[in-house]
Amino acid sequence: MWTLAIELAYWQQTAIKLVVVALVIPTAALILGYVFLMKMMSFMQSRLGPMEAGPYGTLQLLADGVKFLQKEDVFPRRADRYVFALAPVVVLVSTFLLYVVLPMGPDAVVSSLDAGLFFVLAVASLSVIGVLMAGWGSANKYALMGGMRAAGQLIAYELPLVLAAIGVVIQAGTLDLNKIVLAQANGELFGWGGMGFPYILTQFLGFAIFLVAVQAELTQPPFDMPVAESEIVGGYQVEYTGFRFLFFFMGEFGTAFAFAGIASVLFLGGWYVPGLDPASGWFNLIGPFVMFIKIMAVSALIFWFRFTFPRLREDQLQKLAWKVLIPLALLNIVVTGVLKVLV
Amino acid sequence: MSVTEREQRAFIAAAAADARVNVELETEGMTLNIGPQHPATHGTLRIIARLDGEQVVAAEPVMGYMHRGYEKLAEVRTYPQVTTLINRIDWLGSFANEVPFILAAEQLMEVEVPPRAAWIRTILFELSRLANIALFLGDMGVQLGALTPVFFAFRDREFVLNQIEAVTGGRFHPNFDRIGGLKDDLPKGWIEETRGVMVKMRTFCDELEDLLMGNEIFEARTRGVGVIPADIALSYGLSGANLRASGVDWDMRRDNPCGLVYDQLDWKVWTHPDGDSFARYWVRLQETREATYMVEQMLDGLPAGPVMAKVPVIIKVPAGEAYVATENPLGVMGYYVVSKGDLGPFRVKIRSASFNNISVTPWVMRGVYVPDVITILASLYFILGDIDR
Amino acid sequence: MSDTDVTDTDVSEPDAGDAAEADPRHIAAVATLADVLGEAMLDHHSQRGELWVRVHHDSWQRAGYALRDDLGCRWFDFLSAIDWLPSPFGRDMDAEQDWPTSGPPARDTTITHGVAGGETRLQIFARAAAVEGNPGGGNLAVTLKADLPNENPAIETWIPVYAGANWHEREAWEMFGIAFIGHPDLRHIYLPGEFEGHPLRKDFPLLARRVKPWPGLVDVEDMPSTDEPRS
Amino acid sequence: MLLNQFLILSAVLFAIGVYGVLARRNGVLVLMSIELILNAVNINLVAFGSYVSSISGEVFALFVITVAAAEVGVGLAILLLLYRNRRSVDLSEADLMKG
Amino acid sequence: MRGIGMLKGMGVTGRTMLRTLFPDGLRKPVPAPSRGAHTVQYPHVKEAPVTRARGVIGLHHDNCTVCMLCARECPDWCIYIEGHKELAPPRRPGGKPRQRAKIDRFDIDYALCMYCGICVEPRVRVLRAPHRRPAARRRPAGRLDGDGAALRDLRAGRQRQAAQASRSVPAPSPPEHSPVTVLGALVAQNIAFGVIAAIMVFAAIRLVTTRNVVHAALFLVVVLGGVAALFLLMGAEFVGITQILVYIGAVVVLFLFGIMLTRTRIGDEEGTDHAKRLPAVLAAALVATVTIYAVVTGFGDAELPADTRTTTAEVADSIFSTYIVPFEAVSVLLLAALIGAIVIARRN
Repeated sequence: MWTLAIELAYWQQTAIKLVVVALVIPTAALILGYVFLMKMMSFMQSRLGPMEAGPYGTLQLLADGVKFLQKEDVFPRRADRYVFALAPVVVLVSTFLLYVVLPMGPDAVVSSLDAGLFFVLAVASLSVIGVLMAGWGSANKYALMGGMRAAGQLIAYELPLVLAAIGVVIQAGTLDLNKIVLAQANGELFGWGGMGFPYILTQFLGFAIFLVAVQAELTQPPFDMPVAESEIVGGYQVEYTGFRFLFFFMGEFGTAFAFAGIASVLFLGGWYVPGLDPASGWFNLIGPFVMFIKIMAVSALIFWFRFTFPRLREDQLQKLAWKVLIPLALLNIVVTGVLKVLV
Repeated sequence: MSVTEREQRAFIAAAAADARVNVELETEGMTLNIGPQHPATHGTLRIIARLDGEQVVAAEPVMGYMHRGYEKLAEVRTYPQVTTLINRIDWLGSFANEVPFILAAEQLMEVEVPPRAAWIRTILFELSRLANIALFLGDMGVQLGALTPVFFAFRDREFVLNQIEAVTGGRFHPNFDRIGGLKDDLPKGWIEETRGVMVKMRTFCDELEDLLMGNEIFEARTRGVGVIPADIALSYGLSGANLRASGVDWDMRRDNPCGLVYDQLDWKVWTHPDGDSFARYWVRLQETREATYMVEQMLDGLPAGPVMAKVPVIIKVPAGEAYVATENPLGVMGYYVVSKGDLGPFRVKIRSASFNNISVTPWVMRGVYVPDVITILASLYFILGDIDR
Repeated sequence: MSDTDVTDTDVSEPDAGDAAEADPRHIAAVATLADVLGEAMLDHHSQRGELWVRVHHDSWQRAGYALRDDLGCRWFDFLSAIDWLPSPFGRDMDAEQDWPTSGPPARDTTITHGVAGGETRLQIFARAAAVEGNPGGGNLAVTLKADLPNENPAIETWIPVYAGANWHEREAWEMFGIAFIGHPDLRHIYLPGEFEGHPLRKDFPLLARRVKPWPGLVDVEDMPSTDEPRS
Repeated sequence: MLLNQFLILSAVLFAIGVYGVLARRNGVLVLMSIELILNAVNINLVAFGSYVSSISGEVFALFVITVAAAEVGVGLAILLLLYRNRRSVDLSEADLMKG
Repeated sequence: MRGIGMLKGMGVTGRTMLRTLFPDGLRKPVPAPSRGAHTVQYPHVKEAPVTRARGVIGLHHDNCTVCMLCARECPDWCIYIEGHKELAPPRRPGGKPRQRAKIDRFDIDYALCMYCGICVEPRVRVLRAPHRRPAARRRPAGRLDGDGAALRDLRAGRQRQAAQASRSVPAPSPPEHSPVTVLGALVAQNIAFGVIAAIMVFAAIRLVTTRNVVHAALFLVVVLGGVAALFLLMGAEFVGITQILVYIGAVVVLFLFGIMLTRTRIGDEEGTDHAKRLPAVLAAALVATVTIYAVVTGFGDAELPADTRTTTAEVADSIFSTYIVPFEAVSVLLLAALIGAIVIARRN
């Protein structure tokens, strides 16, 4: 593997990687927001979507971002100032931490933790704290209900998320995301290894449960009770204005991008593309583009659900999680375990 | 699967008892204000719901935010001026508001309307039904969280509104009906255009049937939610699709067609035994399709002739009382016109459909969950102008 | 009423009520109401497929039960009231400019009643219909009327008869000042809490027309001297 | 890194936890202080585990975490029951058993 | 939950997207969304109003004879007319000069006007005109101004989107607890330990002194986060991540639920501390000094080995080999706690 011309000290590498990640997340949120929330949704509703800002409305989200920034930062009078102010930061922290282990290439990862996947699932549960803080801090009945609903939902859907991912871990034998990608690159299905072996072929049930659980973690329809516009008018985000609401917006789309990334790493073979030797350094360059295409594919599916389905009720949502998703995920683990041992 | 009335009563009683007595997690009630300014209320209706956790113990609507006092205003205006007033009651299907009032005045004056005027009136009546119910079909989706159906509804409703505007000059407030006939005749080429629009409306109904009706989530959210048995619906005076969804086979257009030409068409009255939110949506969807077939039949059989009867220029309606009600898109709307023989009516009692349709909500919302409050409100389909007059 | 034949002396028929046209169902309905209510049924009138029956205000609830159970009119349509006093303000279509010298024209204040007569100024009327049975055959609908005493208009509530009457009675109380005996929570339904006065009564002025002078200004003073055309 | 750094820090946390348990009347706050104590213990476990470079330190830390989670669950259930009967979670009022 | 209905629903949205993107069907897949969509880009493209559209009322000044019919007929009383009478030249030479009414002011209060079109009705009824053939046989002076564009502006719902495109992107805050890998120079570790320890002690003190219960829970989160960071500092990756998942993800949420269900007030709670706190402080101080003295004398300058990184595999192996019995015991304990908590909390 060829090395860079200059030798960077360890902490300089981490600093550069952090800056890259810090820039990638807002742009990822903007791209995702624009392509899907603006354009794909409009085409599905036979309209054009924003066309005024920039060519074909590409700068619309930038304009929104600036609009949010210059908006007044309003605090409800009876709100708990610190809790209200800190809530969006906590949600954003959990989004940023997700990107620490997301591999875009053999070396293009901030720090390839040994228990990478476990770290992702742990950090995903951090946003619950932020949501509860937002719900409680804004001293508003609708926000409190939104916060309680969000907490119940995120906790209930953490389990199917973890169990769905365990199927892949059993098959790959490791928790480190880069090693999972390599396992998918070199593995072969019933002896034929030509096209590499993305785990979606055997783990399709796991992939389905993972997508449903991601839909719930992102509080998107059909699971958007916490921010149900027609019932509790925006849920825990109801009192937020200005850049704090921008944090929530960026948090939501940043997490969507991250979860789509993790889904493509676990099930679609990550940055690997058949026809190239997985160990070659070239993947550091083309890896991000491959990952971007796969992420866009998975996000298209996520947002397609979002624009088509109505909303479930909380008790139906909990029933779906505990009575349908978790048993299915356990069944998937058992089958994968048995097949792993036999084959 | 049809929910028998006894089962439903047991469900409501159990849910209500459960909400009132059971203190599973001791959280004393919270009064939630589904306020006058809320996306789920078509306008300014406020629901004060006493909650126990997520369950509603008691819900009580508060109205009057949009009360314009039409009955008092009507007493100081002449008959043509009252028509401009009353087509703002149900502003979605506004031609349908004018018709019963004009029919009542014509009944008092014993004026015979030329057949072509009666046919055009019925065509425009059904077109305003299409415009009104199409919005409901989309709006029910958005109340339950689906974003796309409402855009389909607005997109296809635009064609119907263009047709109404081509004839009457106004998309929302046509003001086209006169005592003794209509203001004007149909423009040239309008009939062919309307046939095309009817085909578009039918594809809209099919699309919504696939998008919402078949959807398991939609069924899970609406089946068995807000069940109104037939006798409760009758005693509260529900009308229109809400009544037919509870299994009562009654339609003013078929049972007493006063001035319109429904008896010369062949069409079917749709009913559904369950009486829950799903049934109400289903009945309205079938009625929209039925309306497109009726309009096509009427376009075929439109007689020639004048559109205005011989009516004196200064209209003084002879003294007397008349009550005429027609099957408006929202339900039965009727005008009880008392006249003492001068230029304006002496007293007009406006019987609006949504006022009765909403009076059943305190009964039906005991013990339901908060999201179901929104589903029930959306399925009862009211317009605020209709409630507050 | 001892004898069974029905006295249909519509004494206060304003126009020539053609009794012959009354369809058989109305006659049957009036007959059943007569023997249930006896002399409480004061007057009835049938015209163009509509049946009006005026009952004494004491037996208003009894008439309601009869309507629902004996005649099968289980669908409650509406309940409201009429104030028969002609409006002391006329119809506000003429402004002060129209009568600069003579002052407002004299308004007649004699109370005349509509169909099926009436004695007092306030009259309550409700309508119910039998909707089940013969689809397509037109259904029986009866409008019950009752006169309310002039001093304190009060009448029994119809809530046990038709649950839907609750809101209609609240509206009638608010708009006409009719007290409903036995109504659980008589409070304002449309008007703000502290509103006094009953708007739909004829003697309640319509402020919109009082505040704004009528725009139809008519140029009434006579011509300037007619010697030469103004330049 | 000195082993003592971790031990002193956990001692300080332990002391703060003890103060919390003794000085607080609100049940939820007492439970939180107990959590503080358990975490101080955890730091010690892992510190000694890595000092003698054996894995048992971490394993025991895991067991302590699970026990603590179970303890909070039951503790909060009891507090809820207390709240339902007494309308407050003030532990000093729950002195029915005091002689 | 059979999925067929949902797939059909996705089919509908998918088809609409394709029909908007490729209006000429998939055989000629040239993307032309502006033609496929049903919407019109309002400010640039304006739809022509219908011939009969009732627009803004206009007046033919010379035809008006100030007969006031339209003012009287208007339901909203929004037409204001003032006129005066004057003499006009006689029609026939030598005839008597005729009286003509001239209009001075014709205003419509567009706040009230609802474009009902009654004032331009061909058969305007004259309210009080003496009963001769009304002069209104001719179309009245005010004719319907067909200029729909003004109308279209008034009634157009689509407001222009003001778009100021400027490129300032908010500077995101770098992650707080980015795990520092253990191998770095020892100096970095000590700095990290110092910072984390200070934050944790401050948070712990605030936890036990604050009167706002929710703040206490959030300080607990900070402490737990610090402990997780320390675990990562010491290389115990798996335990650190478990700490985040179990403690911060679940236990603190349980606390917040507990706080909310016991109806604590938004601001400060009164009566969270005992009146006399001195003995508690003394006890805590005593415990602290005793342990610190024992630790300092016991492990004067014991050094932690440089690379103490343990992998998940090692932890897993030891759990399922040497510590299998406590593992099973803990799982049984968890089950008991689960059922116990539900039985206690659920009343009936």
